[in-house]
Amino acid sequence: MGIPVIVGVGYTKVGEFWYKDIYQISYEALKMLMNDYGVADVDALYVGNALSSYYDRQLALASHIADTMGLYDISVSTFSSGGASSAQAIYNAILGVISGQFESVIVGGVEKMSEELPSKIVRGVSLVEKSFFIDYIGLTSFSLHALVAKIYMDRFKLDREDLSALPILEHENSSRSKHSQFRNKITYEMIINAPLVSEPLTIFDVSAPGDGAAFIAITSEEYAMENGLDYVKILGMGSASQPANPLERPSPYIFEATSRALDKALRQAGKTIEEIDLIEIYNPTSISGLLILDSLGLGRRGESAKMIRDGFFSLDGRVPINTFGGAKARGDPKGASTAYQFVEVFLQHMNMAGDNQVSDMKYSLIHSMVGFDISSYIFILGDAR
Amino acid sequence: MGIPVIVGVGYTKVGEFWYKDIYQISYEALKMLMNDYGVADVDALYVGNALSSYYDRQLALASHIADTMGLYDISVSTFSSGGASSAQAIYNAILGVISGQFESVIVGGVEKMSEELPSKIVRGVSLVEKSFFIDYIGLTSFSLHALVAKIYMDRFKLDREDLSALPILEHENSSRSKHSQFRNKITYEMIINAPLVSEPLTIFDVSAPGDGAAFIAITSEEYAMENGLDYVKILGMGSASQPANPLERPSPYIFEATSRALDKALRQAGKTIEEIDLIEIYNPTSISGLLILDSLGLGRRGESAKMIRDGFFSLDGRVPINTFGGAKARGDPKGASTAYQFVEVFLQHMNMAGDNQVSDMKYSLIHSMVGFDISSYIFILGDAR
Amino acid sequence: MTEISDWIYRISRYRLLGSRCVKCGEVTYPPRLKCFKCGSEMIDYQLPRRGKIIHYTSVKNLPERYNRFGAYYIAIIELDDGTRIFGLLTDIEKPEVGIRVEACLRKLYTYGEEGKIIYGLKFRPVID
Amino acid sequence: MTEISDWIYRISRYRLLGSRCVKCGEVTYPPRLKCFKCGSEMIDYQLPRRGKIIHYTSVKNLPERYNRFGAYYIAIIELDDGTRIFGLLTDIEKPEVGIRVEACLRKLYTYGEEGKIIYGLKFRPVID
Ligand SMILES: [Zn+2]
Ligand SMILES: [Zn+2]
Repeated sequence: MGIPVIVGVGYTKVGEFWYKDIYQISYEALKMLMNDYGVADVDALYVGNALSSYYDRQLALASHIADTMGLYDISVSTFSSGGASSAQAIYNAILGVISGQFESVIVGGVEKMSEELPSKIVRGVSLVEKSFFIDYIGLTSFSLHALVAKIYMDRFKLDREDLSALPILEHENSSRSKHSQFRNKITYEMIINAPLVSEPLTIFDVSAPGDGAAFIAITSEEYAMENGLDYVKILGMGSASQPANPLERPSPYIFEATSRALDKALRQAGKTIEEIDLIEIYNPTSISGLLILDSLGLGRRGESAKMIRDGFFSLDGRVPINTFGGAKARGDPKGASTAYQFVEVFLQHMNMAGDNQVSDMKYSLIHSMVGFDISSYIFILGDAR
Repeated sequence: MGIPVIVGVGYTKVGEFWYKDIYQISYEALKMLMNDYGVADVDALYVGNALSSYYDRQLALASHIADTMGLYDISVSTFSSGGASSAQAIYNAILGVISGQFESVIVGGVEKMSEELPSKIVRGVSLVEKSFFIDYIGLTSFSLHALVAKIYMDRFKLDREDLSALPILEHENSSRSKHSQFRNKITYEMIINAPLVSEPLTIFDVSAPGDGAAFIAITSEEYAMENGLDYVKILGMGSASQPANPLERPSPYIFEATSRALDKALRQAGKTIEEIDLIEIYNPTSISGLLILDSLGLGRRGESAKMIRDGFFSLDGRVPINTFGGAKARGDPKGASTAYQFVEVFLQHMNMAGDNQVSDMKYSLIHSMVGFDISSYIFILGDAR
Repeated sequence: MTEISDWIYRISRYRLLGSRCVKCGEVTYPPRLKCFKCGSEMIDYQLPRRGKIIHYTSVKNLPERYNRFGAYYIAIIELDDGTRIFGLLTDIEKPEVGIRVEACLRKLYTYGEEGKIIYGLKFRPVID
Repeated sequence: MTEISDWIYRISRYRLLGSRCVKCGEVTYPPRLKCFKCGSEMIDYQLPRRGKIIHYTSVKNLPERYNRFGAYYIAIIELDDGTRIFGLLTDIEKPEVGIRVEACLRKLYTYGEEGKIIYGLKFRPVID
């Protein structure tokens, strides 16, 4: 049993791939991972995917991706939980390596969201929320976020400009990234003049459906050293849940699952939040980004927007976030989203982040969540070599 | 890091529960598990489910079941891979306990299949097979099994009576079981006079859609001893895959994934197949049951039907199989099916199997698979105390 | 959601029937099988059918089943006993925070082209 | 399957275009991106459109999309180059093992009531 480490990554651009099926996208990412990083021996494949079943397309996706790659002498598992599908896959892959049962595993996710009509996509994305009262009354994920945005903005006296700070930062970061879906910079004027999704949110406040696949290879540190592979350590992780109904929580804008997952992960890593140099959060909307940042405790609740505007979270700031644009600008292929976050953090630790490179980083944090912080996952990475 | 052990089970009858939703069924099983076995501290919840996303009902099911139970301070994962959904959940839960990261986990599955129209169910069950050539041309899982049945029966000169041996045995076993869906004994005449599903298979050769939930609690042996809990050890497990297309395999009736998973599991457990006293296989059809038994290597290929008729696999035979009726007669709530197999083996080891009790058993084997042996999972249990 | 699930939930939904913890008094809608706060048993609890709008928003990216007509409004409604729920607004030109609304039974959606019609509560302004 | 996936696969399906390993010669249908036997690259491979029935069965529990008409037959067909594939039979009263069949383009199913029509190959008896 050793420390789990990430030794390689493979990924596609995020976009709309009309001519490629889900296997071809997966194949491209996995080929990059296996060729570039020389990952040959694999004991297990973990695949996250949110919508393939809902699209009536394919169940048991991990088995079919293993078949595509000719990987048969392995254990396969398919995970499905919206934007955290690959977070769950990675969480379990790490346990598999820690258990000593697997020396080398491949884990990630794939999503081909653009294959369906917009109304089908909107509904599918919203079905991670409890369907009894969300899907049933025609409430969508984005509109749920919008309602909580109103509560939050009222409570902390924030205006539309505060809400815009995060998408502007994310598009700034994605504008230099090669694999991101949206590479245009945006301004406050563009945001407020854009079509409304659900007031106060416009299309620039919400992630768009994206296609993509991202996988990482995790081994024990011992295995990586024996094979002469560079790596980033996984130092800690934690997970927690809270009531699915935001109106049952003490406050709908407090992301309790995130903050409890954070406590566990930091404790396991033996770190404090002040030691973290870079953060990738999973925020399908601008508002959820603010709530996540609030719950990470880097500032006081309600001040995340101000901290963004003050440059605290910029690429050259104290703690850069979503350095390739996050779900909003890098794109949000649901079942692959957390895997992309891992890819991006790996590139940063390895000084392979190109124009988006953050300097002098030692420890990083990855956040992912199911729905509106129903279940959250935090990972602490660092000590790259 | 200790040996993983099963300390308790909770389950519902298998049937058609028109008045209960998926949460109520889960609740009943989990309440039984937590109350009867005093499982209070839980570190993680692993849930297998095959069809909830496909039914447009609920994504991220594990989070919502955790919410139903008020379990928030835990890690949750949702697995989806047809009839092996809970096999994958249990495989990963075991790794979680072996890793030492979790002391006590709850893992199982739930399925409410009867909520949809028959044609939607048939299609959903078939979507675990590669949709490019199965779903696309209107081939169903059962018809795929039927085609291979014809090849197999030709090759080994078997007749309709040979094919009937397994369902007759399974209904014999289920006739004494309290939680099984079909408790009627059946005869050869009933089978051949029943409506055809896909020649040579009649409705008595195939599992029917069932509703149900089954969960087990897994802890380290150390934890179980400290808390004075009786337990069954998980001694080994293995998993393997093969090409999804049976026509690409050396022979469509050789279940290579099953036999390779078996080798790994036996090796890990340090056992031989001859030491196994009881076997629960996952066979959605009579023919797949014969192919699985063939691949377990207890007899020569093609002789499993004869061995069944000779009583080798009967409750009072050398190695009883599917002691509560298996998928055919106990019922087949896809995402929960493997969890039911674990429940049943646990009851046997604990001498709690009532009229179905097998005597003098020390080691047992559980088999599960995705689709037509695309990916298979074998677990070896034993040394109950 | 499936037709059967919709049917199972119909009474709770038509009557606005929630649940209340026998021990700590927590009220939930939708009803729960077990109190999420203290773990105790829940009993049926009749929610009041009137309340006021706390916040509202418009749904413009329409989800499947709700995409036959144009955009609509959804609100967080504080019922007269203080319970907060999500509600689909109807018979309202332009919602405002603070206005009083009441539950009314309406058609929500159908399954398929000729499928079963699903009814449920929407909230309309109270006309005094 | 989604409409887009069906569209992506259309050429391979209409033309019965499989793949062949550049190294070991393994032929697969559907086409593969990588040889499942030796891991090498695959190139397009045109399968013959004629073959014979090895085994057949009837599908009587009809799956969604194929449930508008009655039961139908599906066969394992050995094409003239020896490749075996699954095929939906058409224009045939009662199939028999050994009879020769050929691929023909037919309508398979539609998406929704008024959705796109999906075509594909079925196999009919060869009339010599
Ligand atoms: Zn209570
Ligand atoms: Zn080859």
